[in-house]
Amino acid sequence: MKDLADNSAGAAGAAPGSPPAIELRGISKAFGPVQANKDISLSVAKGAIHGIIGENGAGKSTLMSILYGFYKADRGEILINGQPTEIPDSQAAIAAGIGMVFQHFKLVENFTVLENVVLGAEEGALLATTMSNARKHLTEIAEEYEMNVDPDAVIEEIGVGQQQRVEILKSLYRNAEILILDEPTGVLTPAEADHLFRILRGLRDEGKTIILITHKLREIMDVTDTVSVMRRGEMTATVKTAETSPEELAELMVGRKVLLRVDKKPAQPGATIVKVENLRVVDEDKVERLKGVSFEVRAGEILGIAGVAGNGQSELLNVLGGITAATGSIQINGNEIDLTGKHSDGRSRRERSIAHVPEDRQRAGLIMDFTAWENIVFGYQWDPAYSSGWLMDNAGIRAETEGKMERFDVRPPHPQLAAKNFSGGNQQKIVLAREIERNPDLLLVGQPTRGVDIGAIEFIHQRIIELRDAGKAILLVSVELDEIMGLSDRIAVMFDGRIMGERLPAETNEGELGLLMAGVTNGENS
Amino acid sequence: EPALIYDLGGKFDKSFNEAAFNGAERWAKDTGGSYREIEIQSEAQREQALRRFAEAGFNPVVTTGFAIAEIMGEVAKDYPDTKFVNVDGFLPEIPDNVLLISFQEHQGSYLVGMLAAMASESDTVGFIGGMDIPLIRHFGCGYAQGVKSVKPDAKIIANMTGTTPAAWNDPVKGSELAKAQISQGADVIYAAAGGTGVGVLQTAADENILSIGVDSNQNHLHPGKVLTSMLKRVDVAVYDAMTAGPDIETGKSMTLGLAEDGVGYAVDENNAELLSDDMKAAVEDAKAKIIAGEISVVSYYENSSCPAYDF
Amino acid sequence: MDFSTLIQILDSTLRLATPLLLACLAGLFSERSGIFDIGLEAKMLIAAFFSAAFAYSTGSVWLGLLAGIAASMVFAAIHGLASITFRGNQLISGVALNFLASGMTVLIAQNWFQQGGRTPSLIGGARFEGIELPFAIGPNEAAETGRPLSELLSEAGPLQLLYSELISGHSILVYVALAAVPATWWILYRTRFGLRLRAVGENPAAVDTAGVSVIGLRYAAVVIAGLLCGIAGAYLATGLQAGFVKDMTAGRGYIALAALIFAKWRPWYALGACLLFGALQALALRTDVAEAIFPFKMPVQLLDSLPYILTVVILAGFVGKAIPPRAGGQPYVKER
Amino acid sequence: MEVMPKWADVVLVPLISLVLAMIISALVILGIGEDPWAALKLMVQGALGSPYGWGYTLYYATNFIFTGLAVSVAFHAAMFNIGGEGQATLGGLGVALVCLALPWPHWALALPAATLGAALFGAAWAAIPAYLAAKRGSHIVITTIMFNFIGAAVLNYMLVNVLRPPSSMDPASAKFPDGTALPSFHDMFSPIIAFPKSVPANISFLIALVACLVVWLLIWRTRFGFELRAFGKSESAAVYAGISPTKIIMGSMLISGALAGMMAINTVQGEAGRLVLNSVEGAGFIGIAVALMGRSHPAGVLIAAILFGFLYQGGAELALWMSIPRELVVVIQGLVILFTGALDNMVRMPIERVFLWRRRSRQAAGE
Ligand SMILES: Nc1ncnc2c1ncn2[C@@H]1O[C@H](COP(=O)(O)OP(=O)(O)OP(=O)(O)O)[C@@H](O)[C@H]1O
Ligand SMILES: Nc1ncnc2c1ncn2[C@@H]1O[C@H](COP(=O)(O)OP(=O)(O)OP(=O)(O)O)[C@@H](O)[C@H]1O
Ligand SMILES: [Mg+2]
Ligand SMILES: [Mg+2]
Repeated sequence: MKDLADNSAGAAGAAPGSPPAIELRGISKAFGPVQANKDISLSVAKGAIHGIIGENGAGKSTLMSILYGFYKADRGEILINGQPTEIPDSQAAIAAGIGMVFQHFKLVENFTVLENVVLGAEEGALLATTMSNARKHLTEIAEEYEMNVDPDAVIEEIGVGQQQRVEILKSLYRNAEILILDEPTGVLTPAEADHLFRILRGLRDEGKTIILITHKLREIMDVTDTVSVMRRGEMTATVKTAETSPEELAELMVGRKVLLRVDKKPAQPGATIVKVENLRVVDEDKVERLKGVSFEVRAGEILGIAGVAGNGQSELLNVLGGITAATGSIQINGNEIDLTGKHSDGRSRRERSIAHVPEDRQRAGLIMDFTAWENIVFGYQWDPAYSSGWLMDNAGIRAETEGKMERFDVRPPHPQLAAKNFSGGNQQKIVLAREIERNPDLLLVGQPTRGVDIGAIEFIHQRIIELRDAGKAILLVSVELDEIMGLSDRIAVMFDGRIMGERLPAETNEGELGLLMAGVTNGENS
Repeated sequence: EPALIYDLGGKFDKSFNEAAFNGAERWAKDTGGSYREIEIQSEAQREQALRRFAEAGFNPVVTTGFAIAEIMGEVAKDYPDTKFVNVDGFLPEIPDNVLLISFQEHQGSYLVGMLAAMASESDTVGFIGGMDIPLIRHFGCGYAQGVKSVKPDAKIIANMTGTTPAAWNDPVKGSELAKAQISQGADVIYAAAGGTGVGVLQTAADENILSIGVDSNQNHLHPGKVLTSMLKRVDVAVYDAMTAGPDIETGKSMTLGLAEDGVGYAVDENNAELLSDDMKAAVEDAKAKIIAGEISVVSYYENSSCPAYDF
Repeated sequence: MDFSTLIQILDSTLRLATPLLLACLAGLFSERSGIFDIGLEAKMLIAAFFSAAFAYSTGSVWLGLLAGIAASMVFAAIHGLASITFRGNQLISGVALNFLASGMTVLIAQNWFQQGGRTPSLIGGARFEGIELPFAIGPNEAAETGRPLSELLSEAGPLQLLYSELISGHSILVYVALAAVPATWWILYRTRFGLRLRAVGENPAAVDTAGVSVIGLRYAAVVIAGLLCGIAGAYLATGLQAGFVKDMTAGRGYIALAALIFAKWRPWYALGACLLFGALQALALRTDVAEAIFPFKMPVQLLDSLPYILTVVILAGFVGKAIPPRAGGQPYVKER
Repeated sequence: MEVMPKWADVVLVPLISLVLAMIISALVILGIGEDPWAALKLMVQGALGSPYGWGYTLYYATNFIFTGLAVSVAFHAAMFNIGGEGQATLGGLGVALVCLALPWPHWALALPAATLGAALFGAAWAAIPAYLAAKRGSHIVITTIMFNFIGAAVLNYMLVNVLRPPSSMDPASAKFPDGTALPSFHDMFSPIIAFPKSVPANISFLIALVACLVVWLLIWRTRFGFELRAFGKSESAAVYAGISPTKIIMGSMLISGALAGMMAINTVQGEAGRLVLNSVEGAGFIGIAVALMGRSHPAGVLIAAILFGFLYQGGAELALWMSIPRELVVVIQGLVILFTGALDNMVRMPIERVFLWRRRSRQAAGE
């Protein structure tokens, strides 16, 4: 093991000689035949922010879940503040002062914020007093850390950023001294992420210890004191952040050099592929989600839609993808398409050569219980190419899947494996393989690299650029400004159901886009 | 050794299967003999049980319920040395080794209907059947005629419990039906509904009105509260068949009515006080007249309709 | 339909609704915790038998009630074992228990009492009697004044009639069932246990990571379901009836399940749904009323299926989509 | 990666579960004072030991295959169709109306027509709940429960008032014309295997086998099956893919209802030759257990259906020769469902551990 860091020193605020806040010794964990963690040791000083990086499936979440008592380690020892501590369940972890924000939030969707915070930490058998005290306490914490949330808001009705605050508040409410965050920024806007990091630094300065898992090296460099790298269940390196670089970390992680910037030639726009005019969407609750959106995308260019989540980007993708009905007009290659009725569904769109990589791969893009080969034709199962006579040509599809998995570097390359058994990055590659290899005239892409490791991000970006260079139109929606800036040929910013303005990447910067995303314009547009 | 095949309701149906079981038990106790029995669980088992018992040498093979009659007629031809007896069934042509026993339920029901009418103070009486099938209408029709013969203006309230097999085993619904009838004025209720009838009798006793049991003597269930029971002596028929053994006379059908004491009404210490001498006299008189043919009780079976009640 | 007929129908409604309501609330607890329960029928049936058997043997209906509850809880525990501990299929477990209860009750009854698979009739203290509430006109008052009850009732005003006939005079278990509705509501929405229970049916991982035992909560819910089904069964056999008859639940467990879905898994709605089902059934018993309402002679089969037809109509017309507890039916598996 | 080899999961676990169920059953049999060993021998001998036994076992199995497939198809679309009982009831009506409509000259003509009648009536009985589920969001469980009751009432009315020959007091239809009688196993296999003349198993069993194959093809090989499974696994993803929920709900339920209805050709046309009350005899509900135990796969359904056929016929033999109350057979059925269907993990977990341990030690040895 390459151990470059001297853990006992360095971290801010820790008294020299005091024991590390967390020490893991020889942790191993197997899920059936899969060895998720192999003999892992790690120590994190009190008052430090410690980053953990690694490819999808490296075992980061598993390790942290063990520390939090969610899983039980097969072997190994945990020491908290130097004391050997048994953590058989989360209750013990909470008692030991550990809080964790999971990669996939553990919130009760139809409960209020307050109920979620209180759950498991009630004061007594009756709720009345618990609730009023908790409300006070929660407001205090929220104010202290500038994390405003409405305690009576229902989880499923608030944005992911807010949901994450609730998760952090949950831990703080339980007086966590050690806070674990598993990919907290995957769903946050840059502004939200910045806010989160301010909070984390504040917590560190109070002497709390923080473990941060992320795929974004910039965040590691920004906020952590030390960082560990995991590969295939093993801890391969621990370094001081100040003494390393993103390039070095990337290489430690993936085992080869990774291109951290998007490399592309200037666009060569051709004929207009899609022309959208005055698109309007009213949702079930009679709220107008799109308020007259117009734009066009030409062949051979990528139009990036930037914006804070919840400002209409999802609806826009869904209308184009045939999931949501709308009014207004959309022309594809000069032909009007139906926005309501029988011929406005996803299949009709696919028949018009519109491919769609949805924002949520697990809820929409994939059937998690289907095998990879079934997912490779999902949405195109009606295509005669996949049938021979009455029946689907399963053998043919499987063979084709093997090719696609190879070209898209899906690991493991087993067409028979169920989608749920692939890591997030590989799930995303399956969706992309399916949609891109249709060679569509228009590709809709939502959040293509959410939760995906850097090796896979590089790959996914390259594929999207290749499709553009083949003369196809691409509409990219992402909350990652880096991604938007790096990939797009033009950038449109959405706010409150409207496009606030269009910019060329070379002629703008994050500051300007951020203002547009907040709805601040200098008189242009409405 | 005789064998007994119960109908789908099972031997604990609180109705004629249970009566058959009681008859067989009595025979076994009296003679020290043993018999084989089966409660079939599906339609297909009717033929299976008949053949298996016949092949195994059981004789006679006694069956209950009309549903088995037809297949029994066919199976009997394959086993000429075995005697087959059926209670309740009908066959257009009766093979030599088959005996069909049927009961004049309408006659017995007629008599209890008379008693109901005489005992009723409100001139409203009730009838609760298990399911709306001809057999149950047959019971109800005789009952209605008996009621009307005493009180032509009496009101008869009839209900059927349901349409699924659960209809025969829903005493709670029986209770509620009885209560509904009571609130419509009924003060005597005749139940022909298997296990559901248990609830009817119970509620009648609880609500202090009279009830009439069916098939076997149910007077003892609520002494002093059950006016009488319409007896259908399936137990006697089975007892006699088993007693006669392989020598039983077959190739015919036997209809057991009032004359043969195949049907009747129960009088015992439990209801002695409920039946006045006048009532008994009137009923005995009617019974004699029915036997003599002076009163004709119309069977619902004759042309699927009832002169005294519109089902 | 005059006033007293209306009261009689409502009275019948209440009696018919009571076992449904208890079973429905049982299902509510179980399913709110994420455990589907199509074994309500089984638990009621086994409780009906054991309550009657013990009430008969001991002469005490209260001991009978306890025995019924205990039996129902044993069945609940088997369901828990299969679906919580061993993460089996909850639907299969329920189906299996329905078979077991249907067979076991008759087998044991015959073995113990030799009365054709039923218990002997219960008398006196072995049955739940109706309770006469204060100021109600009932048998007690009739006995005191020495006048027949019907006469007293015919003199009573509508409110007094409503009180005496509809509110008063039921067995204690009816009041228990009615009280169970606000109690369930209170437990579910006003106690820590209820908060956790609702949470575990929606997202067990949230409960688990909050440091609360998923298994413990689910067992608790399943056992409460056993308790309530136990009361329901005892009410059938010792309250409404005076003994056990085979299969006497007659599909009420399934109707309770339908009521639960109808009620969208909420306690007050459950009361409404069960009363509605009870009322439809009570109405179907009244040929006289049906004949007065409908201008033609209805075949008995139509009358008999009226409650079911109306349920479908109401469901299609007025009740929106019912969203079950999100984690319902799935065992909580952390690692495979 | 799987922990256990497939054979252990498919054969070993169910087998041990079955043995456990049998042990508990044996205790119950002991409890009522009979000899469990003799009972077991009788059941196996009687149900599987002769063409006679198979003739009955497969007859019952035929019913359960149809109703089990019916539940399975709906299940794949995430529809819990508990209405098999009602749909099979109506299927019987369909068969009866077809068989009585014409003086059928030969079964080869009557069978397809009756099958169509059964399927149409069964599907029709599923259509209203399906439509309400698709268009009004009504819960399929409630509506199908209600339609079971309504179906029973319809049949009751039809038999008592319409189909019953005036001269008959039996609430049953007239006997079907001779030309509708289906070839039984005796007729079909007589030179090769000597099925007794009386066994009720008939050509419907072959239709059931074909139905298994067709359902398998439908679910796993056709586009509609693909869409149906996709919808069943994830409605949100199905909508993304442009799969119409209405089409899937209606399609799956109609197919399900048709399959349940087709059970009637076995009982009504094949065995009874007339329509009687309650000819379904709970097979609709058994279908739920069969589908769940067969993991909604036609092969699993086939095996589970034969297991239940065995329990039915074995139970009949018990009832015939041991004076065992029929409720005991119900208890045994319950135990088998419980152990093989719901408590299977109780057996699987320890076995998995054994396999994992063996694998680890082999890996350790290999390294
Ligand atoms: N609950 C589980 N059951 C079985 N296998 C699991 C489970 N959770 C994780 N695994 C397996 O353990 C390995 C490590 O997974 P883990 O979630 O820890 O990865 P990760 O590093 O967090 O990946 P990511 O970056 O995608 O979040 C993977 O191979 C995964 O398939
Ligand atoms: N309960 C589970 N059983 C089996 N495998 C699991 C389980 N939970 C997670 N996994 C596997 O663990 C791996 C990592 O899972 P994890 O929960 O970290 O999410 P993920 O796939 O990385 O998703 P994302 O990156 O989109 O957030 C995946 O291969 C997933 O299939
Ligand atoms: Mg992870
Ligand atoms: Mg991930």
